[in-house]
Amino acid sequence: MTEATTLTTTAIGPSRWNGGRSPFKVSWGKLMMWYFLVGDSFSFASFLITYGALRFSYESWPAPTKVFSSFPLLEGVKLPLMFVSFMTFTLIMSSVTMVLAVHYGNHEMNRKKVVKWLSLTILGGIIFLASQAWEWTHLIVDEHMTLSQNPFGAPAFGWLFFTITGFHGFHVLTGVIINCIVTTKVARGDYDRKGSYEMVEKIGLYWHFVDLVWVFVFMAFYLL
Amino acid sequence: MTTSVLVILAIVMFALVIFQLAKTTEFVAILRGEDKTRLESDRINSRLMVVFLVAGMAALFWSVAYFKKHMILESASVHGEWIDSMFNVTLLFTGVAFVLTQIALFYFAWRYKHTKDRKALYYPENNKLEMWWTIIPAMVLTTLVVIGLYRWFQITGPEPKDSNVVEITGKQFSWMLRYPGKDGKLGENRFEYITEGNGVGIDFNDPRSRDDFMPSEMHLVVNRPVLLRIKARDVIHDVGIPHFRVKMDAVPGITTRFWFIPTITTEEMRKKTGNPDFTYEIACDQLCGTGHFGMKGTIVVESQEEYDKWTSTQKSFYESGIQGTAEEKKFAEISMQLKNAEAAKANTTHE
Amino acid sequence: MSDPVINPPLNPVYTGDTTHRQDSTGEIHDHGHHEHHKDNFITKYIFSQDHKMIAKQFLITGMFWALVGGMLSVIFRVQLGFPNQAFPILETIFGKWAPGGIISPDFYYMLITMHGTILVFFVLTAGLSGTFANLLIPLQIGARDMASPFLNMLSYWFFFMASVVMLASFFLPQGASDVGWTAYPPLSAVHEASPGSGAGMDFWLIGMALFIFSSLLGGLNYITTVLNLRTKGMSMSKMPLTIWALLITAVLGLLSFPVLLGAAILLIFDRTIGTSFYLDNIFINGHALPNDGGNAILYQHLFWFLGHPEVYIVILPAFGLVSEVLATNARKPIFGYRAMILSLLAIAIIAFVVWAHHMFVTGLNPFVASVFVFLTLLVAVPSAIKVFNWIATVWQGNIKFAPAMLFAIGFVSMFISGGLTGIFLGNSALDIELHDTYFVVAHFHIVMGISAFFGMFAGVYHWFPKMYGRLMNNTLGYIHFWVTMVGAYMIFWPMHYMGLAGVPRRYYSFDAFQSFNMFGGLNEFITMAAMLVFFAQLLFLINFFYSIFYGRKLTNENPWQSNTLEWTTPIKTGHGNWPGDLPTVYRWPYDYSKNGDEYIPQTTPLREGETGGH
Amino acid sequence: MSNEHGESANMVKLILKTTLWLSIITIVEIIAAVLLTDLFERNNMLIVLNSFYIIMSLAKAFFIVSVFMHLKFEVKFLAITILIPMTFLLFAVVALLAEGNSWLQMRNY
Repeated sequence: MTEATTLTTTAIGPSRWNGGRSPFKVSWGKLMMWYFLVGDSFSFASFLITYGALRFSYESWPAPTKVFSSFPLLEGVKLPLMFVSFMTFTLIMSSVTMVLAVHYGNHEMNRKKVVKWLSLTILGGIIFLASQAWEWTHLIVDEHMTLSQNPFGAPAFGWLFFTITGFHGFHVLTGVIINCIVTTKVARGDYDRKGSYEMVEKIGLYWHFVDLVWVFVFMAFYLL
Repeated sequence: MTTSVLVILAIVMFALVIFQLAKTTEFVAILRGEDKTRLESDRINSRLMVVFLVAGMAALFWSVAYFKKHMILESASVHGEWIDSMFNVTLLFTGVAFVLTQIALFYFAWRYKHTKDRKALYYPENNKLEMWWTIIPAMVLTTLVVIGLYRWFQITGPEPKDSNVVEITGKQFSWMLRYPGKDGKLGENRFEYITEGNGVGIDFNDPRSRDDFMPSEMHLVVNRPVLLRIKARDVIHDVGIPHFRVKMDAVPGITTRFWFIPTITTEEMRKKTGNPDFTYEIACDQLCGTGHFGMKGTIVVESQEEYDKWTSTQKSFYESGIQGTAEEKKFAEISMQLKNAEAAKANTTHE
Repeated sequence: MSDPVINPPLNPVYTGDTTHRQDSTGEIHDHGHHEHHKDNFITKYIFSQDHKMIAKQFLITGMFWALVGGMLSVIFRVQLGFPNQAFPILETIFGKWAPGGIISPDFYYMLITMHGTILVFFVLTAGLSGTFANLLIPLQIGARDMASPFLNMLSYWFFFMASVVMLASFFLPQGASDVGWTAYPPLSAVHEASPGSGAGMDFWLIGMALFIFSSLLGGLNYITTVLNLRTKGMSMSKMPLTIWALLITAVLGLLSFPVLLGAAILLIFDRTIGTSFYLDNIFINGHALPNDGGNAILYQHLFWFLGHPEVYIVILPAFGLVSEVLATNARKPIFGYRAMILSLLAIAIIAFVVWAHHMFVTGLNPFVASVFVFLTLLVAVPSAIKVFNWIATVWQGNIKFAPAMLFAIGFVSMFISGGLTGIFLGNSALDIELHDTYFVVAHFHIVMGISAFFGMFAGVYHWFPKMYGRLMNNTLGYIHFWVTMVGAYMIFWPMHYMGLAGVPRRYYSFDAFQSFNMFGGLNEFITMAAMLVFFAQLLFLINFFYSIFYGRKLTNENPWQSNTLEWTTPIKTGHGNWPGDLPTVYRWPYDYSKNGDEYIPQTTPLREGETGGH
Repeated sequence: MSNEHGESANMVKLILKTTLWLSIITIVEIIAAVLLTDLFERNNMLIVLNSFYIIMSLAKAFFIVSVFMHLKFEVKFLAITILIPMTFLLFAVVALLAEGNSWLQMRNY
């Protein structure tokens, strides 16, 4: 831990900032991102808790294997949970590509590699969003599960599903947009000039958080 | 209009006068020397602290004595007595804490005002002391929690077996009552059956519902437990009966409950209070719209004989309000629709 | 969000700590943002990124709202004090809302709703912690500014937008929201349930959402600043209690506001797109709604999961400010510094597990309720510790009665009075009697309304010299205090009596009920007292604004002879706070009357044989 | 932060290992959901299966947070400040589920 004292001895210019030390050895930006995610997890939690409470107030609940049994282009074939498995893997993989981007940014400051992995992450995000769009359309148009009615059983299932996956999808969408911006900046060499790829790490945290939330959304709607 | 302007002008003038006075004191202070002025205002303020304490305590006790007759509501139910005794116990503890801490605070403020010749005591910590004033409140509170929860579970526990049942449904902005009738059983009701004529959605297909009656006034038998089944059909309401210490929200979609045993008849209460018009009142205690403050119901507590006499004069709601009217047709239609819908649903789920 | 790192090798630990680039310029004049070229009017006063200016913006917006909120209460108190009495001027001002000079019920409910919303959120949350967190956090921990001045500015402007939306809602044809500040559905969810449930409620929800963003941005900034930007030597155990309180407040906000946002989003969906989270079996205005399968109590859970921590968000900053003011003016260290911090933490933790005590009679499961009773009464223990410690701080002190000190003492008195009645309400069986009566009104107005206001006043009087380099008029301060203190007790103390008699809150008139209509005289008295107190606040406003421009100039940078770091900055504090190096901290902030010195600033190095703490 | 090549390679290895675990858990979960739900439901043992899902999801969350989000490598106290608030959620979940259950008992009409 480099104490600030070493800085004060250099006296002039930049060393004017002679503060103490960060207890967590992280920059404020990363810390802020972490705490933002803590806060955001509470908003997701409020939705998932809503889901739990309402579900417990029903005698019966639609079986996920019945609701989610279709696959694009394979009409009439019952493939329970197969499509959502695909979605889940897309998201996990995009998380992996993101963590690799962060890794090559932090450890090697390797612009090309970072751009490559970030682009793959964006691709994963887009595939996920497209899949979700298909799933929603299918449920609404073909299965007639809407906000007010649900042929599979408890009406609450429908609106809870659309609200919570919608809120998650919104997070994915913002993540994709932010990723695009950061990727351009990486490609332009902004962070090389800055000498730090921390921005990639910060958006990485956000992206992983979106993945993390999906674990619980997935569990709530597709497994339990 | 003009008077209002005058009043406002007067207030503004008054504020200006105070303000000028204050500015003047500031100049005087500078002339006289700030330290001297500060010592003087310290003295005044520290004295005012004690004055406030003494006058405040006096006002407190006087006002309690003055309002005693208004604020102590005779409890007219069994659990009301429990609540009242709990209140007194809590008041004892908190009252002692209140008086001691307020006296200490204002007394110290007066006693330790700034003087030049004295230094404050450097006294940052005393673990033993702090431990004690953690433990003592904790013990007092544990006592209160134990008493409180014991009573809470009694009050919210299952109702006695011989309870009368009354259904009370809140709507904007009145209460609807339903009594079980001769068979002693309330008929089913269902949300889909609600119409203007059938306000609580009674299911007349259920034979138990045929003798249910819906009076405009609640009648209760003294010393006989009664269970309120509480419903709401539009927004949240709250059944509040201050004399019985009853309060429970009426929430659309669910049925809440509250049981209690009235112990004083309306007649006795009239004698006790010396008010010949005394009536038990039901108030809505949860904001339910702009008519909230007028959502009143009335209760009569009477002996078993009087109650029996009253019930015998009540006509069943079905016979008096539904049978043979357009309402009955409407009900039949809804019944039919529901049956069809259910059948259709059963078919689709079978697929 | 993240700006370029300048000279990272010189700043090895804090890669990213770049907002402090102003410190890296070497030229440290009044304004630090060398990239922002010169401060013009707009960057200095409007879109300022200087935490001190943002604090002033929060304070003045907060004061505006306090004035509006207070005025609303005076207007509806007129109806309660003088029911059915015509005041033609009301019709002149409010037109259709007060036909014949009598306030209409619609208007009355709109007034109480907006009074609650404004005072709880806009004044006591934004105005109190917004002001003092912004002002004091960088100054007292020895930082140049907040971690992210830009987000900090954004936080204010979100608040400003929320204010605009909320204010605009008053001018809607159907009026602002009138469903109570808690906005319980179905009343708030069903458009036809009440006049204000329509557009007024939409504005309310949008306003609240903007406000939540503001709080979150602010809170994130406060937390990271306190954790990451403390000056050398300013360890957590040397922070003033104000900073502790503000930090914990920010944490509470960060964790609870998102839940309110969740609740609000679900409510918006219920209102607009036909979901039924909070709606089930509703038959209104002669027709049934299609909504099915939700539960109205759910909203209450989500709301109070925020709502209860919100109470502490309101009161904790006041705890901090008062602790600081008491110690400074009693010339005595705060008693039990560590116990004060621990009790703050305990209160914060308990805050998250007691929310359902607002719902004992809402059909809450009795067993669940009993858990909440236990946890609720636990709060009383740390609160009691705090009170005893404050009293012990005054004991054997050498008290200077600056206006701030008067308000601090008033705060302790109010907090005792209001806190003790909480013990009644937290006990579920007793709550059956007292729930939703004037007893509750008295309780929360004293314990979080008046107390928090007193904390705020103490803060304003104490730190006014820091903000404007001038002093406020003491005499006016004294008058302000005594009138407010006496008046506030006169308003709220008698409400306990009404509550005991079962008089429900939120009643436009008590005419219909013979059980409640015997308090006419008392209501009149309360209304008069409320007006008196309101006018006393005008005195404060006059004092405040007059003193900004014409108050006596400060001659000494440390007018209260205080130990904390903000008083080591020059009287006219520029952006960047300290003209030279940041100060180094050697000791805790409460070395008053130690070893013969009246006060020892935190920047004084330890002497032989002294330890840094206490 | 070290730029050593070996450490970097180790990190990549750890990332891939974590990915593998996440995939395996997900596959197992889906297989269980598709094949075992009926069996467990018939025997009224659904709670076992559900507990399994919850534990597995928590395990996945642990992997994501500790490795992907790098929390394992941060100062421990940072991790603590992030995890402590989550315990409030735990309490809220228990309370609200109990409430949901009691609404079921109270649903009318």
